[in-house]
Amino acid sequence: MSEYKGPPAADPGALGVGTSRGGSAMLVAQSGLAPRHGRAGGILGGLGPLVRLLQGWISTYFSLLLLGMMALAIGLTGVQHGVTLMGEQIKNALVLGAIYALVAIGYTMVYGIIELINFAHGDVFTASGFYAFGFASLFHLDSLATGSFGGLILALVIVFPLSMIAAGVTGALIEFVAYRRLRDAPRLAPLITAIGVSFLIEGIMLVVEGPDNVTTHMASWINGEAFSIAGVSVGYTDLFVIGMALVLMFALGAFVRRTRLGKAMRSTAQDRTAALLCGININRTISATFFIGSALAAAAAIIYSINYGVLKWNIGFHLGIIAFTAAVLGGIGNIVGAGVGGFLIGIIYVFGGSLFGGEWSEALIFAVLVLILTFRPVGLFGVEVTTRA
Amino acid sequence: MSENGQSVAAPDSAGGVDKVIDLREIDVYYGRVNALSKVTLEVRQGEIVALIGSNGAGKTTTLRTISGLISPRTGEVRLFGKTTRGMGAAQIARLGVGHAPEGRRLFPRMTVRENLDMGAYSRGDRAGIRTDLESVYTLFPRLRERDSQLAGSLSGGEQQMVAIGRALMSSPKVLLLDEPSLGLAPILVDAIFEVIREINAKGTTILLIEQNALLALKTAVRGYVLETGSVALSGPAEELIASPDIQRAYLGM
Amino acid sequence: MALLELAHVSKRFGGLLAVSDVSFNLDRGEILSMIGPNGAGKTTAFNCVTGLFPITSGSITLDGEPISGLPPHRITKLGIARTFQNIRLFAFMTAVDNVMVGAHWWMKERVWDGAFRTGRARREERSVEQRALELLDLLGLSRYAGSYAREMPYGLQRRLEIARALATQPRLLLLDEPAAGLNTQEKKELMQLIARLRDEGLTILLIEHDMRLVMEVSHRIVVLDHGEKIAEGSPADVRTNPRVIEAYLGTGASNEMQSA
Amino acid sequence: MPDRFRSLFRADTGQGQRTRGNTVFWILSSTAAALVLMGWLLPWFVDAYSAGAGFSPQDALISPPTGVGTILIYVLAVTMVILVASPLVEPLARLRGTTFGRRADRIRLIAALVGFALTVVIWFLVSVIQEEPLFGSFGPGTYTDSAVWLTMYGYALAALVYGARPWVVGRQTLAFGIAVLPFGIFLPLMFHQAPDFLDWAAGSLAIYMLLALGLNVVVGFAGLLDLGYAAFFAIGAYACASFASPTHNIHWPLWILIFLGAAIASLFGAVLGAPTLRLRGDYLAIVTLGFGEIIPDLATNNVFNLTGGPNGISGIDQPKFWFLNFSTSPRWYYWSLLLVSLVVIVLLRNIERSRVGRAWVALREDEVAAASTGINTTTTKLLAFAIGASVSGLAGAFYGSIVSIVSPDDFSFSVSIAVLSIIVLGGIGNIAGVILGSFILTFVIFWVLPNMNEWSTTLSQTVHVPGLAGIDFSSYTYIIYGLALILMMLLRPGGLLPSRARQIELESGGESESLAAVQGVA
Repeated sequence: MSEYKGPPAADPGALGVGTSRGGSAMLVAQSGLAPRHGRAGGILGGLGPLVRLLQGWISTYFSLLLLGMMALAIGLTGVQHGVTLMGEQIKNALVLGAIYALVAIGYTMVYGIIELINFAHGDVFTASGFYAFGFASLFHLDSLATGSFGGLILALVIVFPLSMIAAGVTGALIEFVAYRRLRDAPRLAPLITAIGVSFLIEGIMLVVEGPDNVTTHMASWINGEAFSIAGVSVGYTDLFVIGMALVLMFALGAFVRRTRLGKAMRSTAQDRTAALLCGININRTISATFFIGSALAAAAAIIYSINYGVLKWNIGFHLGIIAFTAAVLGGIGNIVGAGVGGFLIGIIYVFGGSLFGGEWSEALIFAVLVLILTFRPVGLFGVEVTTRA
Repeated sequence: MSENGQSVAAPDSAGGVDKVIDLREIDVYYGRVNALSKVTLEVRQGEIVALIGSNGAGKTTTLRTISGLISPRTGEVRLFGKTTRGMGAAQIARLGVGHAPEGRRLFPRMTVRENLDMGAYSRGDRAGIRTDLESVYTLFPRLRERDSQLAGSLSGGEQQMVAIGRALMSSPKVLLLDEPSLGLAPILVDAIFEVIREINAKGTTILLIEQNALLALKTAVRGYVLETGSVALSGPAEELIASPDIQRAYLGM
Repeated sequence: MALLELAHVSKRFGGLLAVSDVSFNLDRGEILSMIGPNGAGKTTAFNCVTGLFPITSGSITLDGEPISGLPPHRITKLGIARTFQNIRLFAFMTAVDNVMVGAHWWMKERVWDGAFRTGRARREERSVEQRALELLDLLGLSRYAGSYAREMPYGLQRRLEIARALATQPRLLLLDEPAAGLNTQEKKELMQLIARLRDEGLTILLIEHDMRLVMEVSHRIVVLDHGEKIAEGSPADVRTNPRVIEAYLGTGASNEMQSA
Repeated sequence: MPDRFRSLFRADTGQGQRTRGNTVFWILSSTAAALVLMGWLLPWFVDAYSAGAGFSPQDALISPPTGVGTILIYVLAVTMVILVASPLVEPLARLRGTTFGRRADRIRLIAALVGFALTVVIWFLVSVIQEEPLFGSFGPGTYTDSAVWLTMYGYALAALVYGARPWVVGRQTLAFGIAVLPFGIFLPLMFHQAPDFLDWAAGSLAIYMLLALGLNVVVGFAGLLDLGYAAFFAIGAYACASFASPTHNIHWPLWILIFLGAAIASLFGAVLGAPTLRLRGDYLAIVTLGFGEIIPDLATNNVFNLTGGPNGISGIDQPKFWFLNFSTSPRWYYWSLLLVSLVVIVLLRNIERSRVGRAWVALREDEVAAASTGINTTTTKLLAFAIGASVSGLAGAFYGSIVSIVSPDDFSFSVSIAVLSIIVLGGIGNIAGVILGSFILTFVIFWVLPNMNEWSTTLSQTVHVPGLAGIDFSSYTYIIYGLALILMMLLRPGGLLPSRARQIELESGGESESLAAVQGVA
């Protein structure tokens, strides 16, 4: 904190104060005109270029470093615990990653379009899990799904669209009530509101569903082993989970690239004024973004229920933060990037856990988040697009 | 909040339908700062009208008010004989107002082609869009070459072409151009103004903001001079060019 | 030796070369103006000098010391102050506080001085406030000393920004379109102010569109176009330079210029 | 009509002296009414705690004993009605478009003074002179003295507010301070018959007020959203726990530990801040949130065997100096916390008005301009972070000592949000607002909600509605935080007591980009 100690005569007395009545007051502080020697920096001044060089180097090769570390972690696990466990963990990582991927897409879409970290998104995930559970018990889908393959398909066909629509409406409603009026407010305001919405939803779920785990029964919907490689048993559930995530992810990517609404979303994200001038109804576009993002969260929640079979009022919060990390990792605003980020974070979470102990997984994720934001805020696949300020 | 008491609800017949843009005593505020006061301005069918004035005089604000990005606190904006009160910018754009805004404001991470397509966002006629795209490419052959390049990576002049092209893609009845020559090389400036005349010759009405007052007035039929938020002078372009005040203030020194 | 020296400075934004290989010197006590069409890279050059943008290549030195790569506040400490094209005051601080922020870096008051209101802190606060009031007074702003910057008339906001810059005790003042939006009378006062600052020993780098002001106050003029320096010289040289006329003053404007 | 509604909730309606800046006036006026009301109703509630308190003013009204005292009680009742009704009547009158003149203030002032005098007289008669015939048949001590304290304070506050209305409106902060400080000092006396209220005042109100004051430096002064604030609280608490418990066999006195806690927490604040403060505001929020999650995680995982794992550290010392035995009554904690809070408030207020405070505002308003004016953005932000963290660490040390057992669960994300809700509710950037906010929110969350369980169970037995029994009202905590944050941001972004500049700033919108964004760093 050593600072340049001011110009030689920065003493208050020498400022010409008090002489102003005499008419000789100066606009320019004469003491300031004297030459100022020495680099104005402190001890760290000399290190500046080195630090910048290092930082630049890490930023450039960040992706490689991260992927290298992950490969190392996977390899180490294999060496330490054997190939079977490694394979098992890879499977777990992909399943978990699939869920993160779907949730991350919601974050990335919303952040991309209105630059808001939608803290409530993780809770929309939980809420839509409960929606799905509600629909399943309302239509007695459990017996249907476990009865026969046709029944399973029917159950999925009913429960997926219904929950996704319900979640989508929830998301769009949140935007309409809580965020729309604050769109031009300083950034702190919608951020605080988002936290508020998150807490409100969690609070409602806590009151309605109680503080304990809720069994959703969906874990029994899809059973059986599909195949096994090297002693790793891969169940149909695993295939379903990963497949579903990939399909939704790429379908959405194509949707945003090709359709009219998708283009409206992208243009609104890039320049809201210009989008308006092109005749795009940005309110509707933003609502649609929230709808789609939340619907995907619902898909993730169903997948989660099928895979783990339980829900709890506050699971969405942590899962949400991890998914947000995935979105940042993939480059915020980039849908496919968020998907890939989700899978990567899944790997980091699982293998970090198996190397350092499960209790450290979360801390590790946050460490990764800090590293990305410090060294590569545009994400792994982002390209620096600086515009003139 | 209602200013209906002093409304200027003149019947449409008074101005005639050929008034494409009709601003009646508009007052615009940014917060507490008065950006425009009692600006009255009209643009008739088929005209090129230039809006000149120094930086900060309110030229851009005027255009933004016309296209609905800002709403006036008092006064009325009438487009094609209808009031735009209560309309959003998107609706106004669909009325047939093309606006190439200040600073171009392209979608930097979309290709040139996609940017142009966005201009035609609210149109349904595929055939019309295709012809318009063709004519934009004819106006700016350079854009055809850069078709699939990201707009953010273009040079300034090319970006300006995309901005004008995008505004044209909505097949507007009136085109608002905010400093089309900004940051362009002299040759390009001449070329752009040539294009502007060409567009006008095809029947599009144009309202133009330009730093280079002389060039603007030479292109335009009429001109308005804004000074600190209000209209200081207006009249036929030749008269303005000849006016000694204008010459001193805007045409040199 | 020159006070400020730009040598082959370039700044690239993505695909756009906003400043390209620009070199010029600024001597002590000189008023140098940068002119050129909007978007020619003048403000970008300013931002490079004040450390807001890292430069892509080249070097900027103040008094022989390289300052490129230093953060903005360090550059201010070395003696460069600036104003902004689109006024950037602290809108919800009073005029006096705005100016006092300018004194921030050279005040000796530390956190604990402030927290415990030590005698030293109070004395310094008082004298800095005095100086701020004096600056406001000299610039004709004393009537607004206690009002929020945002509530002041536009022209006075420009002056307040200059007051804030002066409070940093600069050796070099960068003015970015100080006359924009001013009326004729205010422009005249601005011209006097610039002249006075020069007389008091300040070196000034000026971006301005108002040719009359530029021609009257500048010792030398640098003309930028498309990020490149296309001319440099005395006002008389520049106004007759055909490239400048073509690029900036407008092809048809040469007649009026010669008559002016 | 909507406009008229709005004028009720806005501090600044711009309609001249009479309606300007009335927020503090309304708050104090309704507080006075609430206190008087509480003083009258307290005997009913206190009944449960102190057996034998058989008489209250209401009884005198309902079944009047014989004597002059009854007349005094009737007069007292009239003054009470006037004071309780006035905060309701005046806004209603304003809704209908009529305003009250000075005369209304004068009537209320007289009522307040009469009420004050009568309360003193009755108390004197009952407890000192014991003139029983005056009042019929009741003895000393039955007129519960908590009630006397509350009633007197309520009348005194009302007298101040109505008698000096223009002054209260004109110098809001000072008036607020003068009104609140005696309440703070006398609180343990006023509520001495309700020991759990005192527990609340020391363990919740005072602690959260300190936390909120600290977070206000970060969020309010410097404009940085810190969502992991509970982490610094945890650090302070664990520091205290480690150095004053049998766990590591170290027993340092609390007076050292609060400074130690503050120092360690501010160190952590600086360490966390250094790499992250260059980030944009919203990224900073999520990184701090992550930090806030990691610290309890570390504690749960028993890092270096320091933290005792999920069970935490128990048996933390409670200080004892000659007659000051902190373990016997929370009032000593309360008073020492009050003293510490006052010191913190004064120091923070000084800093706010000093060189650094100005720099914070400048940074908040326009980071680019601030940097170009010679402010080192990183160190200035870091300073806010460190100062905020140190106050939190201090609060943490006290907390550890009060509850005598700390565990990771005490420092979850909801603590950070509780503190954030307090400042958002009270007024971002305004110390008086923060104090008010901490009072309201902790009262609702840590006093009303836990008691509601009991009340509703009792109610269910009385009215025979079994559904009311066993509702866990504390699970509504999250909903209350959520609603507080959303509603304040949407309806009154400056908070209940807005700092003037901050309010316009939050309402007017328009924000300049951060330095990092301009430089293309983030």
